[in-house]
Amino acid sequence: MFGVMLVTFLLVRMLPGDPALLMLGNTATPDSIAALRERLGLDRSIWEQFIAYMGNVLHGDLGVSLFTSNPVTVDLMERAPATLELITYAMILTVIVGVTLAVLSVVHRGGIVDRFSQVYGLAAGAIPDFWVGLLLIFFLFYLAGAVPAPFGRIDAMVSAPPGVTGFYTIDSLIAGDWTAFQSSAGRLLLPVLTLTIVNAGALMKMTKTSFNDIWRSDFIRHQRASGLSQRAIVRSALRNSLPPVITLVGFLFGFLLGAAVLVETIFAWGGLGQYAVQAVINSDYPALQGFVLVAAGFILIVYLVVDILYELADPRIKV
Amino acid sequence: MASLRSLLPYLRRHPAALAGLVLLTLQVAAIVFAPVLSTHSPVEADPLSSLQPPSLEHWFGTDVSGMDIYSRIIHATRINLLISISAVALALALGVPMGLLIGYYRGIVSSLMMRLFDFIQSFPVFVLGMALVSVMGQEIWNVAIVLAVLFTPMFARLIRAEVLSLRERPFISAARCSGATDFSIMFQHILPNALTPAIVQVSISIGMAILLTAGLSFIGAGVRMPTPEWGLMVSSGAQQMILGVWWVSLFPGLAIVLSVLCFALLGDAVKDLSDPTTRTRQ
Amino acid sequence: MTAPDSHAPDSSVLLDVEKLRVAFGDRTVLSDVSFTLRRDEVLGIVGETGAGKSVLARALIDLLPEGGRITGGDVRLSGRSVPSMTPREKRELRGGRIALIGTNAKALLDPVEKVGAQVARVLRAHKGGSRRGAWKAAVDLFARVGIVDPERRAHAYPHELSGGMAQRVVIAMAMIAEPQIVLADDATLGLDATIQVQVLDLLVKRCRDLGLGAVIITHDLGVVANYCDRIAIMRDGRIVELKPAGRFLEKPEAQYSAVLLDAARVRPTPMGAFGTAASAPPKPLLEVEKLEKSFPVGNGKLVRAVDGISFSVAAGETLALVGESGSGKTTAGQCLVRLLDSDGGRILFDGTDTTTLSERGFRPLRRRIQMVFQEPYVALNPRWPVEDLIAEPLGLSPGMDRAARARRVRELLDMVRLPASLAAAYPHQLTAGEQKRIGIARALATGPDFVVFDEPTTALDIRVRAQIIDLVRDLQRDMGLSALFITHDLNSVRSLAHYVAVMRNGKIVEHGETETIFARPAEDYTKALLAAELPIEQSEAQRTRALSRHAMAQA
Amino acid sequence: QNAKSTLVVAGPRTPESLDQEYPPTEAVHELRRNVYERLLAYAPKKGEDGVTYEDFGKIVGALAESWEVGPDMKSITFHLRKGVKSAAGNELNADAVMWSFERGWNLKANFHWYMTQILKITSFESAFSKVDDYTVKVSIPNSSPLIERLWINSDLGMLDAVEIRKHVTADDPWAQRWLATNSASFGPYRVTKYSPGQEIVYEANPDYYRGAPKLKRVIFREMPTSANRVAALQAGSVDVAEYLLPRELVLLEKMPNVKVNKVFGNYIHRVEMNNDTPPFNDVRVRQALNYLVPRDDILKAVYFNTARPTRSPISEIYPGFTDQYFTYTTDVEKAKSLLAEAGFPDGFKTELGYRTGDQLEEEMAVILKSAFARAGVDITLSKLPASTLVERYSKGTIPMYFFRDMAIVPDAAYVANLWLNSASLINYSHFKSDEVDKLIDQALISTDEPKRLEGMKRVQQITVENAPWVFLVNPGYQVATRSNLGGYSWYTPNGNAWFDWTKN
Ligand SMILES: Nc1ncnc2c1ncn2[C@@H]1O[C@H](COP(=O)(O)OP(=O)(O)OP(=O)(O)O)[C@@H](O)[C@H]1O
Ligand SMILES: Nc1ncnc2c1ncn2[C@@H]1O[C@H](COP(=O)(O)OP(=O)(O)OP(=O)(O)O)[C@@H](O)[C@H]1O
Ligand SMILES: [Mg+2]
Ligand SMILES: [Mg+2]
Repeated sequence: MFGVMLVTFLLVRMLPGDPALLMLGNTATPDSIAALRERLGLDRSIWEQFIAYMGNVLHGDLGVSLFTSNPVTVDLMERAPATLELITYAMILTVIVGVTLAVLSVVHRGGIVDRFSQVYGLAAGAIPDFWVGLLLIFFLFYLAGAVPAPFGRIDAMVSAPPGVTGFYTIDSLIAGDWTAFQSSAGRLLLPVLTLTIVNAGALMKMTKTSFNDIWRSDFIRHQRASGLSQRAIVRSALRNSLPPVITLVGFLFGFLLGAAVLVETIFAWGGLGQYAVQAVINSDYPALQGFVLVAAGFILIVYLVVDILYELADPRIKV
Repeated sequence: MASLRSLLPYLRRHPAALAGLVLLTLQVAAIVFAPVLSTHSPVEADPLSSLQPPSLEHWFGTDVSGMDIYSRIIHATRINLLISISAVALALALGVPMGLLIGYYRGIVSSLMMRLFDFIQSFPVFVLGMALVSVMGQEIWNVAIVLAVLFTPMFARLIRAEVLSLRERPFISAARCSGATDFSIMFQHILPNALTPAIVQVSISIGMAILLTAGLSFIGAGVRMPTPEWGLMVSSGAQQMILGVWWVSLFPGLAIVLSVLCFALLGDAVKDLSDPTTRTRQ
Repeated sequence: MTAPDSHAPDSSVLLDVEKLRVAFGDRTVLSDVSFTLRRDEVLGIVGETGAGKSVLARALIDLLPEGGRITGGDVRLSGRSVPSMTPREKRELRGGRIALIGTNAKALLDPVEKVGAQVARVLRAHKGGSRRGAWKAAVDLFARVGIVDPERRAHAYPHELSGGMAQRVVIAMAMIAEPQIVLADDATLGLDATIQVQVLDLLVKRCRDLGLGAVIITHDLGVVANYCDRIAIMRDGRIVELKPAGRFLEKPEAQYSAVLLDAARVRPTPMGAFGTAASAPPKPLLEVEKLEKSFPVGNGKLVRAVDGISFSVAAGETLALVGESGSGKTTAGQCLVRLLDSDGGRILFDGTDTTTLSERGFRPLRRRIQMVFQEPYVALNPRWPVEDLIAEPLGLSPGMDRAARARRVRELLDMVRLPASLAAAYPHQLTAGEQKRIGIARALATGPDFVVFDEPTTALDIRVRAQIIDLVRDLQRDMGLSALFITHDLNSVRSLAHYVAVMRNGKIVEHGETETIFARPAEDYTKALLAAELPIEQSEAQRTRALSRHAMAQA
Repeated sequence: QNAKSTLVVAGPRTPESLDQEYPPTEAVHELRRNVYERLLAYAPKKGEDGVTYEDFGKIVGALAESWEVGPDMKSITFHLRKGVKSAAGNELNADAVMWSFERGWNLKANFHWYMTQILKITSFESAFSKVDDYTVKVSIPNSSPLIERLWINSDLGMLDAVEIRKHVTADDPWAQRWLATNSASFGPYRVTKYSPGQEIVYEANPDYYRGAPKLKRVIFREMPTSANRVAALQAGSVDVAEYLLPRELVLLEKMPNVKVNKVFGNYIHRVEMNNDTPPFNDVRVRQALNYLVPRDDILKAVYFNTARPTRSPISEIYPGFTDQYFTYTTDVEKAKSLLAEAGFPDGFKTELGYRTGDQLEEEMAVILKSAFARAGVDITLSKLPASTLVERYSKGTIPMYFFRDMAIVPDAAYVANLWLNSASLINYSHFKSDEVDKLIDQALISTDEPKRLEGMKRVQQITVENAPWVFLVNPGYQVATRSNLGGYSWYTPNGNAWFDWTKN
């Protein structure tokens, strides 16, 4: 984690653009620039800046965003639920779609699902997510008018439900606010669909590979020769392909966090991804540092959870 | 690798591989004959004919600056493939020797390198790419270098994993017994065997590179206007999409899809061809 | 067919196979296979790799691998045609009335499920009943198939079991639904001889006790001779001969059968007949003293793979190292050629202690000490053509030009009796026997003084095995090689080794001249090892049984 | 009821800070217009288009009920309105005003800049004094024609000192931390919720001195992409969409339930050249580029006639503006011969910077690239994050860049001083003409209005001839609303004043 901090700090610090100048804009005077630089600590040596930064991070202080003037921690906390809600639903849908297609296409090899999955598997990996998002907007919003306006997490006229989990859908249910629930669920539809369409293909392909290996393995054949029912065999094969699928899902989570950057931008989601893009565009060092740290931390946690689940799913790993 | 003669019947049996080859040919043609194939200048703005829908004059319509989308797509093939292929080539050139060395010699340096790779890879690729490109400046070569930096760990890890498993294989012991030196074990025995998965990965990576380049350009961290580049073109129509102007983003997006698809198909074919067990079973 | 009872539709016939044909695509792999199986009968099917044995077994339960179809003939179970059953009936048939036991039991078990549950699952699939009841039945059966501490073992996962134990679980799985017929397809392949005997004894005994019909498919004529009532010899998808075991062993009819039987019976020409006389003990070429090697296994523990062994081999002599799987034979051999660094003891080769040499210092000696690896295919770089593979060790003898090398490669091919045309082939284009020969040619390329042969004959077909033994014996004689001969196969030891050392758990438990040991084994372990070797003769019990059955059938 | 009195606004950006001393940005200008109240104001005047404008010729009191300008325009005395209450309920008095001055002076930002650069004040003590509880006097060293008008500037609002002082701490004597995210003034609204990057909510100040605002609550949502703002307006999920692209406005004008308010304001959008560095140190090169610009195409294809061509460095609506010296047409031949004279018969290569996310600049950049190419001038387009662009042009390391700005004081000399005086910090194009400098300096202290205007005419002539910029367009200001909104008004900082608006 120290490494993560050092590298992000250096990397982000190399971004071009003097934030002090930008903040002051056209009416800047040398005096005010100097004052602001001093306030932001930009006048000290890079090592001093880093050490100060380290100390702050350890206290949970990621600095103050140059743009929102808010502590980065606050900004990130505010935006994290948006991103988490998005990628959690995308994740769930992706896994359901991906695994179901994979299993169906392996079990009914050569069937319609199998053929569809082959085409889809190839295509899905080739489609840029931002393009899918745009097409969905065009078809479902512009042409069909089937979905609410594709930006933001909730209709501007509807007020957000009181925060409990930070997930609007869940919070609005907790609050019993049906309008808010409908609005936020409707808004989730397109971005979640975008992420699912793009990522379910890859998940399906990889699940298919591992499920296929298992499906053709000796012990499955033996189970068939022992007269077990198809259902029992599928269940057993699925249980065996769980460990690789868990690993994949872990990767996917990390990947979705990256994909969220583009998708959030398109759908004006106001989550971490969009925050990161704005941070880059505005040379907002602390914000970008904060984001990168949080992203890395998040992924580390996901991997940790994956390892634990993996162990639970595969008795061979236990020591 | 397959000789040419065995390639033809293979293609006949595998329409997907054939499709990949056709797409590749189309792209090569677009690269070589771009000036002949295009109907307009790819960078000439014609403000008065902006956002025209597809017509006989402008096959794929025009974008917001009145540039001909069809001609831009054709010319963009050069840029996109140039970036992607050189990025992957660079990554391959760096990653393969690295992977070979850290797989073969295990020590502190190797495990440090692995930590570094873990580290690079633990970031969302896209975010890292975005940050790196903005650090280095929006030049075509910088995009390629950044992509190479992102892909190098992938190749190095892939090769390392192969090396780790290969070095335990009996034929390596047998070679050592036959007096092979470390050098010849590494380069004559291990490398050729480890390369196959890397070559398959090359194809996939080119596809990934195309997608990443496009994504970077899409958020404005890639190449600069008015360079004909697919992602940039999609992005220039992104705003219009919600207002019903579909052609500006649709066509370059399709170009991306077809191009990535092409490399995916070729990758599958290469995997197929280089695996002796699947080949003999045909 | 020669069997007198082949046509009669009598009630004791469980399985009736008639002119069965199976094809993969347009390639026919089984043609006109016919036989019957009666209650309380054990039928052995023998044939070389690719003869169609496994396809036959699977055709019997109509569960062919993808792409395979029954193109003619019929399989009738108690008069009902199997291929025309409904899917549901087939499911009930499989495991319920005909159980199949395959090779490599560990791979047949679901790796993430407790073995007890797996067996119980099969019972419930056929007989229904409660989970708890099925579990109890499984545990009971575990006890009866010789699993000690069945309750605890039932809770184990497959990877926690040894190969033999796993094979017993699979047998229990096959037996639990009380089928009428058991098919065992190479069920004991890869198990140690001692274990193989235990497993087969158990399997056949249970079949006999319950009066089941059994089909034992194997490569090993010893197995059929000792366990089967009738023998079918298969070749290229046909049954070339089918008759009671005793009659077959006495007088095979088909020419192929005779060749097979001959090859399997390669009786050792005692070494004394051609080897250097063991009279005046010559100066040892290789001396091993208290050699030790351990491997760390997880949580800080050590496996003492080689635990202080000592032996010596004189010039022109061959020492055989025998012992069950995991006893440390390969490890010992690899220490000699410095593929592994030993942890203790000394290895004196021609007076030099190789354990103290650096890798670089040892390199000149490599020319003189070579090794032939256990598995032929994986020991060859799949991307190198044969000529490069054979030429590689020639790099150890400096100063050879291209032409000289090419000449030497041809010589070597000739020496291992391979056609020169194979020089350009790649390993995967060769048969296992050819691959083994390439391995031998590589080892001999530099004209070494000492060669470690690691299991040169295991995993080979009967005829190929005989050929390799012949080849090695000729080479020993012609070149005056000293060799360490590592093997499971006691038959070949007698043909090839002057001395035998018996290893167990990393230690040498018995050491002596080959004939002496075979004739008068001193240690119990050696005795057990020798007893597990199945002679290709019908045992006394088998013979009487066969006679009585024959009488019954006549009656 | 609720819907009638609540306004939902979609804009590209929430204000970066609520502090009066934060540098003025577009979002900040709007915030200040609604939250901070000034001492003086221009009288409102109804335009022919129904929009309320400022009458630059008539100043009225705001927080100051009346005022006197001293002889020679060297001092001004403000008599504060009595009974004015801040949003927090504190009363306006001389102490509040003095504290506002003191804070501004000490923080050395906006206030300080106006006082020192425009009014040339050098010492706080000698300039600002409290006369009595409701009277404050400002004295300046030299006479200034701006001494009255300056106080209308929206950067010079008066703070609710009582409220702000509650949040003063030892290390933050001016409560900068608190004021960055809170508001405290005498304006029509106060901020009740501030989530930068997401939204800001204004709540009416019932005690506002001009009466309680009709719209009780204004919710401003950040939607960075303009197309999204369009769609939101169309779908009725917002009432107002700010800063839309002209193309989108054309589309919206055709829609029922939506209307577009358009004014021609004070914005100038231009490409500045670094006049110091070759090839732009040659006036002929600068002129040549001006001859290459296809202004009509840009107006039609980019601005859809919501803009007018720039024909002077002074805003077209400000007193003193003249376009009589402007002669540049689209004339490639003329440009080529000028370039040839300057020694670039085959053109040259250079770089043009524009801001990330600015669609209009990107479109114009692409058009300019093609247009300049006609005379062999090859420009590389650099899309740069705003901060980088600012950094590069302020350091003079980029040869050409887009620049869009407005001067909020409607005075030609003030505008010229800002952009054309060689001493000005924001004269990034490094334009230098001794005559211009002299005329500006005179005009800044002269009180002879006709002479000032005469001088400014000359300034415009010299500037147009010297072409320090590539003159492009004056884009105007537009805001699209649902059609049930009325009362639109326009002020020089361009931000919308919600107080004036009505909703039916
Ligand atoms: N899935 C399959 N597809 C195509 N051909 C097959 C398949 N399985 C078996 N065969 C062919 O059928 C023939 C018989 O194979 P089978 O596995 O029955 O041999 P076997 O006698 O069991 O050999 P072994 O002793 O090696 O197990 C072989 O020629 C093999 O190539
Ligand atoms: N690289 C290794 N790491 C850990 N344990 C090892 C390793 N190689 C061998 N062993 C262990 O050392 C013991 C001896 O192995 P070895 O391969 O020498 O047996 P073997 O007698 O050759 O058996 P087989 O007849 O099966 O070839 C076994 O318990 C094995 O598990
Ligand atoms: Mg078989
Ligand atoms: Mg071994």
